[in-house]
Amino acid sequence: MLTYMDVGLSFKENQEIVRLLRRHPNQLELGLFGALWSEHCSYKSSKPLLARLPHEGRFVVQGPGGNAGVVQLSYRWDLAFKIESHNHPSYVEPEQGAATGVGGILRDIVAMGARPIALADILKFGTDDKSQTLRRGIVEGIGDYGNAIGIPTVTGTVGYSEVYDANPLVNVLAVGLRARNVHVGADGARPGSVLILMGQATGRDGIHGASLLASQDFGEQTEEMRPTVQVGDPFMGKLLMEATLAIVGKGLADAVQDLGAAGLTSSTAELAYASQVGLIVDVSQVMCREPEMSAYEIMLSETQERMLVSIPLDKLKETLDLISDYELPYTEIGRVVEGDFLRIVKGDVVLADVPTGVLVGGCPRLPIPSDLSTLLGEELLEEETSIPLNPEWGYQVLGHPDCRERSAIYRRYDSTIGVRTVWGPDHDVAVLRIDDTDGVAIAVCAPARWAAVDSTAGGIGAVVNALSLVATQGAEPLGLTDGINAGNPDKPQAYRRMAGLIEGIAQAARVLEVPVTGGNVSLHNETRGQAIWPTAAIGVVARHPHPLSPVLDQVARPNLRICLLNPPKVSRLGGSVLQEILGITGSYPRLDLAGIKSSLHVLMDMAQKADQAGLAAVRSIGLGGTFVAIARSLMTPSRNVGVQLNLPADSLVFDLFNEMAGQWILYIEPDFLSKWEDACQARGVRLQDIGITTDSPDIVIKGGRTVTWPLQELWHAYRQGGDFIGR
Amino acid sequence: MTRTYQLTFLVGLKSGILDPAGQATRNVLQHMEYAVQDVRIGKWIRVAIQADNAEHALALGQEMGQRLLSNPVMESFEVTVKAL
Amino acid sequence: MTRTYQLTFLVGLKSGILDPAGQATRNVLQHMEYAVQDVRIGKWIRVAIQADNAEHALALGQEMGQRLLSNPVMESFEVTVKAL
Amino acid sequence: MSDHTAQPTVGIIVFPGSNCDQDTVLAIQALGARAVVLDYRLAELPPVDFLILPGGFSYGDYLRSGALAAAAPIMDAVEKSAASGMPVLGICNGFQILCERGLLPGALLPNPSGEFICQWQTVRVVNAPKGFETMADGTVLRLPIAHHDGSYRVAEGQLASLFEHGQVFLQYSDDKGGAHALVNPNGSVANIAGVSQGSVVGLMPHPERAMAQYLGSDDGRGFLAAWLGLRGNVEC
Ligand SMILES: Nc1ncnc2c1ncn2[C@@H]1O[C@H](COP(=O)(O)OP(=O)(O)O)[C@@H](O)[C@H]1O
Ligand SMILES: [Mg+2]
Repeated sequence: MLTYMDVGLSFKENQEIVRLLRRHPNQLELGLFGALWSEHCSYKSSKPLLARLPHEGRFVVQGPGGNAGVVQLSYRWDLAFKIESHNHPSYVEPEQGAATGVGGILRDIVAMGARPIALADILKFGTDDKSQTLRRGIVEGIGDYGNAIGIPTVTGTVGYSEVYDANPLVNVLAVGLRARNVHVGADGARPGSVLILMGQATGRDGIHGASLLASQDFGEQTEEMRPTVQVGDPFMGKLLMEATLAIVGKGLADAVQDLGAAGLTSSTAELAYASQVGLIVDVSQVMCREPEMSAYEIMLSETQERMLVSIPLDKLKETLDLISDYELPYTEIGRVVEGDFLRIVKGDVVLADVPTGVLVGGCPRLPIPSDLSTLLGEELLEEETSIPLNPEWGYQVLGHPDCRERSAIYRRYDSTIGVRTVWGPDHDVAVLRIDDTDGVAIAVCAPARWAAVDSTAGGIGAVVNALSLVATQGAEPLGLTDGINAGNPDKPQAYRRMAGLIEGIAQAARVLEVPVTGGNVSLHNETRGQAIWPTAAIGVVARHPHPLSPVLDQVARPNLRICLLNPPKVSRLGGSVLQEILGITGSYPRLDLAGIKSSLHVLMDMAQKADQAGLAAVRSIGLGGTFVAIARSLMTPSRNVGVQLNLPADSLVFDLFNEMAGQWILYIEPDFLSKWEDACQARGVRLQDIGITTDSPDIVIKGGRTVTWPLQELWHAYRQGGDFIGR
Repeated sequence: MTRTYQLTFLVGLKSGILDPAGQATRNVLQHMEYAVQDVRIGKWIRVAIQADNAEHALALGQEMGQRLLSNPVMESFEVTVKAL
Repeated sequence: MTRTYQLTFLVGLKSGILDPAGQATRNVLQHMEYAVQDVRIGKWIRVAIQADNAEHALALGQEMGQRLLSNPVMESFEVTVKAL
Repeated sequence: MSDHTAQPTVGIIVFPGSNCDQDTVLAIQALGARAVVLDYRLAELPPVDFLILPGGFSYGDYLRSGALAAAAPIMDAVEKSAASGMPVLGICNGFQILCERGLLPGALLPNPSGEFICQWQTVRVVNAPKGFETMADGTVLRLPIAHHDGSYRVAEGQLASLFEHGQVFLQYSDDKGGAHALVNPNGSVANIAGVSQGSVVGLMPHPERAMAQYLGSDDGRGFLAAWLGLRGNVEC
């Protein structure tokens, strides 16, 4: 006999199930509840917190709740996009875990009827030996899937800290394109329709916590009967993607739902719940890869590359012909009826029958502690007030694992397939051409160190950082997606940090008026009591006004003015790479969102018509601060232009290495300086003229004494790490 | 004194784990009208190694198989030894 | 009447052709301090097929090996048969 | 060329798992030619003037890249057309398929790093094959590569004969056309990036992705225009 504990439910939750059902669930039903009331499927800890995120906006077509958010790009196109995590599977089996993460988010996009056009990967690795192996496998896996299915990986971010040793993070963003007149999701299934399950035959893959049941069903436990690793098959994924998009394109399906976590259980239950219909699913009709799979295994299997479509009877033949044409395996596994239940049968025998309102909607949510707002108060750690500059820090910061050049990773991803990539992973922001006039800017970030002490400050910083990146292109942000990664929410500290992170994201998104249209929460990233830093992966999609000519991020000419747009009134080093190098732990500053909002307006206006604003190049300031932003803007192939900066000696270290997001380095044609001054003044935004580009290949600072960093040395640090220089 | 042995590893996916390459190859063989029911694909690795004797070589083989040559999460392996 | 046979193919690069995967594996094994001299890597393919008898199965195997399962420019293969 | 000399028709073969087919269709259309997508199950070809086997991961690259597609029904027809002199171009996976089918010499093995490589690459025209008459030997092209199995190898003793017979089409080179080990991305023998045999041509780089300066290069436009005999479009 299975008990509620075997499927991961608490005593209280079990009581609630009995109360709502007005009976005890049978074994299979208990399994269904175990899956759908898990943290992963029900968001029981985070949903009340996520409610704080703004969802509304002018361009929102579909907010949270579907397989992915959808925003309007143009009068012809919508964009579907979302971040998904695959952290734990990637730790267990890096290659397949990461590969199936990519496959999973792509199916979410496809299930919205959108054709994926871009991927971005957000990775956090530990620093021990095992982490090196994990990194190799994870990068390999992401490439294996994305390259083979033929979706370009156009941007991403990588960070390192020992807090990720046993919990690496693998979050993947996918973006898809959908014609404006297409509308499909999980919520349109109508009584009378037939449920088709297509794609891979179902095996015993990734049946979480199901080993007990499996062994019960089989009497004896053998190696083969234990849950097995999910293997990604991008080839089947490609066929499935094309078939699904063809079905949607021809208007054959009334509902589409991919199979992800908890497999058929969550896809059928969620489809029924969203469409407000009943479903009868016959497990004997599900194609199985192995003999004698139990109903429980069939319902809980996480075999990849499967899709559920609901097809009205009069469209059935055309649909089946189409699926066959792709040589995709499929079966009819059930039908849609009036009602509000999920009924699982095997031929004539009813195995489970539960109201979807209870199964999907009934999971008790963890209430937000009433004193949460006081708990989220600013956690300030003391900072040094004056530090003399050590020039070595320039190399160390630029060569820090979080700032270093990434081509060894992104070279392994196809970034040019699809012929949309105007700017790929060698830039901070990806620029994609949609057609001759429409374009998209995509940026991701996950500045984890910023949230290490004060997670609210980190959440704010992450959103500001993402929006600052697309603002360099004068691109109008359409929506945000967030991946929340945190520790065990049952522990007060981990919960508070997660809550703070979400609160920070919510605050920034509200003030800056960009909606969050979807995302993901991954909790329990904790091993032996060591939790990761609460880590927000933020993705933004923005409408690019002139995708064929991005605003440059590198300078190749001397005699340009260099200005800081919106430098902070008081620079603080909290949470910076430099602090880590110096062995200091500080809290990231809470940013002035109102000031940032005005600056974003100024930059957006000017960058939309960069020629008329004399804007030769621009970079958003983030990890590594102004120093890294400037150094990277000089890393042209010829590296023959340098800069000379005049900065006050007493605040030099703060000015160069603070990482306060929402400031930019601008390279302006001298004649246009006054135009910028006027634009900034009109909005009360600070513009600080700090120097000029030169034809000498180095960074020179005149502030008190003169400090010089030759570009060639900086390049080595950037390529090979900060400890390389002179050693 | 040591001598050279040849270890042959057969590494394959554990049963129950999806083998997409085998599946695709099976489909093509069927299209070519071979009466094929099932195809599984794995790799062999042949290692020439110095060891004291055959047992010693085999013990090293077991160790290498676990530590490097197979992925214990998904694969199993067999190793055989032959004197060269 | 036909029955099921299992064909096992061992496919490998022809000798003389550089095997970078084998070399890389050898280097890692040497770093791990195994007294390894040489490593070659190839694949095995196991096919379940219907045939009249073992000779027939083997003949089919030879054919499949040449037509699909190996690349004659770079690879050679052996096939063995076993009744299932 | 069939009836209408002005607008050639290019057949683009789609195998299960091909993923550069649409990019190739767009490139061909951008050059003013007609693109028809051909299903791998066809036994006969419709009337076309040119054939392209596009890039991608046909059959997931399982077993060996290109091997499973080389056994597809349409390949009999491709073989026949090639024998009668129809221009056939294999790009990346298409190149692998043509080698596997024996329509081109050699084979493409996994990159020695064991890793996929995506980057911009310069290649030099060594010996412009039949059909590429407008493309001068020595021309340097900037094209992207994106492959896992691009290490070109030939059977023992075959290399000299390839050069002798003018079958070496492209070599990975520096931007001045120098072909040396430093600019060999994948361990291909003699830096070979493309070969020809009769009217059949294969290359690893992707000309269809280099159709405009804003994508990084428009050398692919010149390349494809040359192959289609559209002189007006050639600027390389
Ligand atoms: N951090 C988050 N921010 C915003 N929306 C979220 C977040 N996490 C989950 N959601 C939304 O909640 C809904 C349910 O998510 P989920 O069931 O996990 O989808 P999936 O299983 O496809 O990941 C989705 O629409 C998702 O976008
Ligand atoms: Mg989903």
